[in-house]
Amino acid sequence: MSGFHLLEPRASTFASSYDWLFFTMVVMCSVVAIGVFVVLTVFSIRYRRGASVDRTPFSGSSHPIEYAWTITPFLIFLGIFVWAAILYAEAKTPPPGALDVSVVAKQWMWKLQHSEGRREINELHLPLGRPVRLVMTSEDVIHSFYVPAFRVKQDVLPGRYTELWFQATRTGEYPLECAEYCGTDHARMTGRIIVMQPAQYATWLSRGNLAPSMAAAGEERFRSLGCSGCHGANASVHAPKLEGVFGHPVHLSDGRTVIADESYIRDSILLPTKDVVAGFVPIMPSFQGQVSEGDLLELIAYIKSLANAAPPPRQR
Amino acid sequence: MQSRPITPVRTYLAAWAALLLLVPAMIGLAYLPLGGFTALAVYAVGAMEAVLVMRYFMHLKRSSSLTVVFAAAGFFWLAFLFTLSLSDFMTRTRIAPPW
Amino acid sequence: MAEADRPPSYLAAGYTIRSWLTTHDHKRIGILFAIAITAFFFIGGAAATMIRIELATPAGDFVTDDTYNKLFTIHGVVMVWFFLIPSIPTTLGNFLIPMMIGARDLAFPRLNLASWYLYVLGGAFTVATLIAGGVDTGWTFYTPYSSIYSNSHVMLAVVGVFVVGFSSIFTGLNFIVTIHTMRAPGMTWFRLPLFVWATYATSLVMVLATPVLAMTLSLIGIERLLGIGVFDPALGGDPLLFQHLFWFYSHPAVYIMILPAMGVASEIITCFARNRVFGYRFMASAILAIAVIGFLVWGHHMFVSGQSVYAGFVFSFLSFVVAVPSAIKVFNWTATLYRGDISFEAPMLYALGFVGLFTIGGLTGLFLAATALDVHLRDTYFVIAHFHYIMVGGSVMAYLGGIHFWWPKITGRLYHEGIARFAAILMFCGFNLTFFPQYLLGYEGMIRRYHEYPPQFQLLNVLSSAGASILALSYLMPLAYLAWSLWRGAPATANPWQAQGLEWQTASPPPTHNFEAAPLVTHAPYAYR
Amino acid sequence: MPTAEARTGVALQFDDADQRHEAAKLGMWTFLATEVLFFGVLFAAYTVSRIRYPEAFALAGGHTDLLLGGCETAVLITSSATMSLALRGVRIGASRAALALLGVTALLGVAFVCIHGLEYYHEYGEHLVPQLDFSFDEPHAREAELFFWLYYVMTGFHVLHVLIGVAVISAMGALVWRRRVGPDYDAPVELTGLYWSFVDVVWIFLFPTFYLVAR
Repeated sequence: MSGFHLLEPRASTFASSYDWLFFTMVVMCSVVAIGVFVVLTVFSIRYRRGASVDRTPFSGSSHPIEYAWTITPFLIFLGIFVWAAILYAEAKTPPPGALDVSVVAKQWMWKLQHSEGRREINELHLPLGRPVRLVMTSEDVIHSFYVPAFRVKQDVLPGRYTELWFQATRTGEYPLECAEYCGTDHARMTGRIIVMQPAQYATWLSRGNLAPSMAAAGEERFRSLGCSGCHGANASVHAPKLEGVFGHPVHLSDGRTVIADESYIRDSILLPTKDVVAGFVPIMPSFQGQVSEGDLLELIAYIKSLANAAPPPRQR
Repeated sequence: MQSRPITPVRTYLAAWAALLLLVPAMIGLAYLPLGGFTALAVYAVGAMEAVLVMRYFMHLKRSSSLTVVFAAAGFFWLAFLFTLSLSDFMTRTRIAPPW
Repeated sequence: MAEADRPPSYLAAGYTIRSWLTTHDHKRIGILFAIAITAFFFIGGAAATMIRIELATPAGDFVTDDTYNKLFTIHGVVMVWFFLIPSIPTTLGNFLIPMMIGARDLAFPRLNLASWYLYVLGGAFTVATLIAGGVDTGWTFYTPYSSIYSNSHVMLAVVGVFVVGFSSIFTGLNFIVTIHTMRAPGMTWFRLPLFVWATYATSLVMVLATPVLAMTLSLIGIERLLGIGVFDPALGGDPLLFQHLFWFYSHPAVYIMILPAMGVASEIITCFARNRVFGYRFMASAILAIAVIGFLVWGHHMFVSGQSVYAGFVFSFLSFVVAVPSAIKVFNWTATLYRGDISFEAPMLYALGFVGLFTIGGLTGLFLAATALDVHLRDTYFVIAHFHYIMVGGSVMAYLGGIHFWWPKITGRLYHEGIARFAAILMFCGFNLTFFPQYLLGYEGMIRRYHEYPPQFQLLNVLSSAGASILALSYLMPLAYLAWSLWRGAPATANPWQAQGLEWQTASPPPTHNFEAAPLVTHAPYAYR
Repeated sequence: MPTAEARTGVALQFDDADQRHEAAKLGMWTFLATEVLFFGVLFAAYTVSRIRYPEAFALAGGHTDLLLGGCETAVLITSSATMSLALRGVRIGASRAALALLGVTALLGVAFVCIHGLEYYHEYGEHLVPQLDFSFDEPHAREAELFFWLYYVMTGFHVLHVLIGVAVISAMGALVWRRRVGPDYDAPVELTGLYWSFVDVVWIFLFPTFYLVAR
C-alpha cells in the first residue's frame, strides 16, 4: 500500500488546465448532489407519516419551476460543454515545431523512436518544456497510449496514424499505460515516461546506440526499395517529385486538395491509386506487405526532411 | 367490423407502370456525367420508387397516421445512424494544419 | 361476488411443468423470465466476485491473465444482455403492462412465449461459451481483436447475443403494439402510469437499436469465419466503423436498462408518499425525450478512439442535451415528496436509494460527456464506477424495489418487512462502499480490465472488494426471504399498499384474464388525494 | 365489455376483429422498421467503404451485370403489384383470381432468385467471388474484393428474404385454397403483402448500390 495518494501528479501543461475544469465540475456536482440529498432528507423527515404538518396538496401550476429546472441545467451544461471543447481542441492541435516521436504498438509492448534515430522500448525519454508530438500506429489490435500524469490518452489504431501531443512541465518518471483492452497481457503493456532537463536529454540522445536518424534510415530505405528509381532527381519515369511536398497542399486528379501529412504519405505508399496527384498516371505499385510499420515511419521521416528543400523544376 | 378499403385495379396498374418507367430513368441518370451528384440523383429516384411502393402497394396512402409514423420510424432512425457516423468519417481532418 | 364464483388465480391455472412451459399467460411468462434472469444474475455475480477477489491484491495471483479477461467478459455479457436489459421489461413489464392498461393479455401471447424460448436459447449458447472455455474480448467485442486476434470462443458468444437480441426485439414489439391498441376504455395516453410510458419508450429503443447490434455481430462472425470484412484494417476495413455500429446499439441499451427503472421508481414513490407525481406530463415527455435523444449520443464513447474532432463536439453537445431530461426526473421525484404522507416500507427504501445513486451516476456522467475530461477518464475505473452507479445502483435497486412492491400482487404473499428493510439499507451501503472508491481510482489513472495494478491503488481496491462482499450478501438475502414468503408468508389482500393503478383493483394473485370485469378508467393516475 | 360469445373466433386477448387487425398491422410495421435497420447496417458499411475507396468501388461496380440486375428489378416490382392485386382479390372474395395472382407472385419470386443465381454463377466464372479464387486485373484489387464481399453479403441477405417470402406466399395460397382467409379475414395476406413489398423496397435501393456505381 505504498505511495497512496489522492491527487494524481500534474506533469504537463494540459494537466493543470484539465484539473481546473475537473475540480470545478467536482464542486458543482457535489453542490447539486448534496442539495438533492438534503432536500430529499428534509422532505422525508418533515412529511413522514404521523407527523403533524400541512399536507394540503400543492395547488399552483408546476410549470414555472419545471421550466426553471429544465433551462438552468441546460445553460450550465452548455458552459461546461464549451469549456471542455476548447480544451479538447487544444489537446488535438499540436503546436508547430514539436519534437516528433514515432510510436508503434504491438501486443504487448510499445516501440518508440526519436527522429534522431534513437529507439526505445516501453520507455520514452523527453525534454522538459518542449512540446512533443507522437505519431502512432499499431501492428495488430487497438491499443491506447495513456499517461495519467499528463492527462492525455489516444487510441492507437492499426492501419492508420493517430497523433497525440503534450508538453511536460515537471521532470521525473511517470507511468505509461495501455488503456484499450488488447488481449492477454493488456495489464502488462506498461512503461515509463522519463522527463529530463533539456541538456540532459541532449546528452542522453547522443549516447546509446549510434543509429542513423530516422530520416537517414528512411533515405536508405528509399533507395533500397527502389523508390528513388522513379521519385529521385534523375529518374526518367514521370513521377511526382517529393521535395517540398510534406506539409503543403497537394492537388489531386479528382479535383480535391489535401495537405500532405503523415497519413497522406502512408496512404500513398500503401494505396498509391487512392489519392493520385493531378497530372500523373497511377502506375505506382502498392507496397502493402513489403514495408513494416517501422519502415513506413522512417520513409515518412525522410520525405518530411525534404519538406523545406526547393522543389526541382517540373519536367512536363 | 370496419370494411377494409378496396383499391381500384387501375391504381395498382398505374403505380406499377410508373415504377417500371422509373427504372430506366434511374439507369439513364447513372450514365449522365453529373460528377458527385450522380449517386445523389440515382438514390433520389430510388427514394421516389420506394415511396410509390409504400404508398400504393403497401397502402400507406389509406393508412392511419400512426402507421405512417411507424413506417417512417425505421428510415428516420437509419438517418440518425448515417448522419452521425458520417459526421465522423467525413471530417477526419485536423482542425488547423499545424505547419 | 361469492368466494366460490371467483375465477381461479393464474397460479392455479395449472401445476405441471408443461403447463408453465406452454403457457401463453403474460403473468406466467413474466415469472418464467424472472427465474431465468435470476439464474443469470448469479452467474454474472459469481464472475464479479472472482474479479473483486483478484483485485484485492496488486499482483495477478488469484487467476491467470487469460482467466481474468474471460471473467470480466462473461460478467459483462451476462449482466448486460441476460440480466439488465431483460430485467424489468420482461418480468415486471410482462406481468404488469396488460394489467396497468386494463387488458387481458399482451397482443401476441405466443410471440411472448417465443421471446422467452429465444432468451433461453441465447442463454444456452452463453453457458456453452463458458463450458467450452470462455471468451476474452470484453463485452464490447472491439475489432480487430474480436474478429481476427482472439483465440477464444467468440463465435459462440456472438451467436448467444445475436439470439437474445431477437428475444428483446419481440418483447419490445409486443409491448408497443399492446400499449397502442389494447388500452381499456377511458385509458388515454395521459392517464397511463409512468411505468407504462417508460416501458413503451424502452420498447422503442429495443426495437430500433437491437437490429443494428445483431447485424454488426453477424458481420464480426462472417469476418472471423471467412477472413474478409469491413472492420479489419488489414483487409481495407475500418475498426471505428464497428465502434460506431456497436455504440449505436449499446448506448441506447443503457436507456433500455434505466428507463424502466425510472418507471418503477415513479410508481413506488407516489404510492408511499401518497401524492400525485410532480409534473406528470413533464415526466412522461422526459421519458420519451431520453429514449429519442439517447440514440444521438453514442460517439461520446469514442472521444479518444481516433474519431474526428468535429464528431466529438457534436456527440458531446448531444450528450449534455440528454442529461437535461434525466435531471428533470430527479428534481420531480424529489418534489413528489413535498407535502406527502411518507412511509418507509422496503420498496420505498429501494426507490429512494435508486434516486440517490442515480443522481450520483448521472452527475458523474457529465464528466464523461465533456470531451476534454473524458480524455483522461476514458477506460479508467471512473467509467466503471459511473455506469455501475447507473446500472447497478439505478436499475438493480429499482428492479428489487419493484419486485418487493408487486410481490404481494404476483405471489399473493407478504414478505417479512423488517428483514427486507434491513437488506435494502445494507445494499445501499454495500454498493457505495464498492463503487465510490472506484471514482477515485479512475481519476488517479487505474485502467479497467487490468488484473494487475500498481501497489498505490491497493487501499481503494480493498475497500471496493470489501463493499462487494457486503453487496453479495445483500443480494442473497432477498432470494432467501422472498422464497421463504412463498411458503410461510401471510396471504396478501388485493391492495396491501392502498395503491392506485388498475393492477391493484384485481385479486392477488390475479385471475388468468386479469380482471373479473373490464375496467373503465375515468381519471388520471396517482389519484392518492 | 363484449361477452365471450361476441369474441368467438378472435383470440381471447382482443375485444373484436378490428382490434386484432389493427394490432397485427401495427406489429408488422414495427417488424419492418427493425428490418430497415437490419439492412441499414449493411448500407452504412457500404457507404463508409465507398467513401473511403471511391475509385475502387467505381471500377468494381463496372463488373456487375446491369442487364440481369435491371431484369431482377422489373421482376420484383411486378411481383409486388401482383401481390397487391392478390390481396384485393381476397378482399372482394375473388378467391380464384387471388390464388392465381399469389401463384404468379411466388413464381416471380422464384424467377428473381434464379436470375440472381445465374448472376452469381457468371461472377464465379469471372473470379469475382471473394476469398474463393478472387482475381481482379485492374488496380485496387483488395478494395474491389471488399466491394464484392459487400455485394454478396447484402444481396445474399436479400435473397434470403425473397426465399422466406416465397414460402410465406405459398402458405397464403394454401390458406386461400382452404377458404381460411376471405373478405371477413384477410390479415395474413395483407401482412404477407406488406413484407413482400418491403423486400421490393430493399431491392430498389440495392439496385443502384451495386449496379449503378459510376456507370
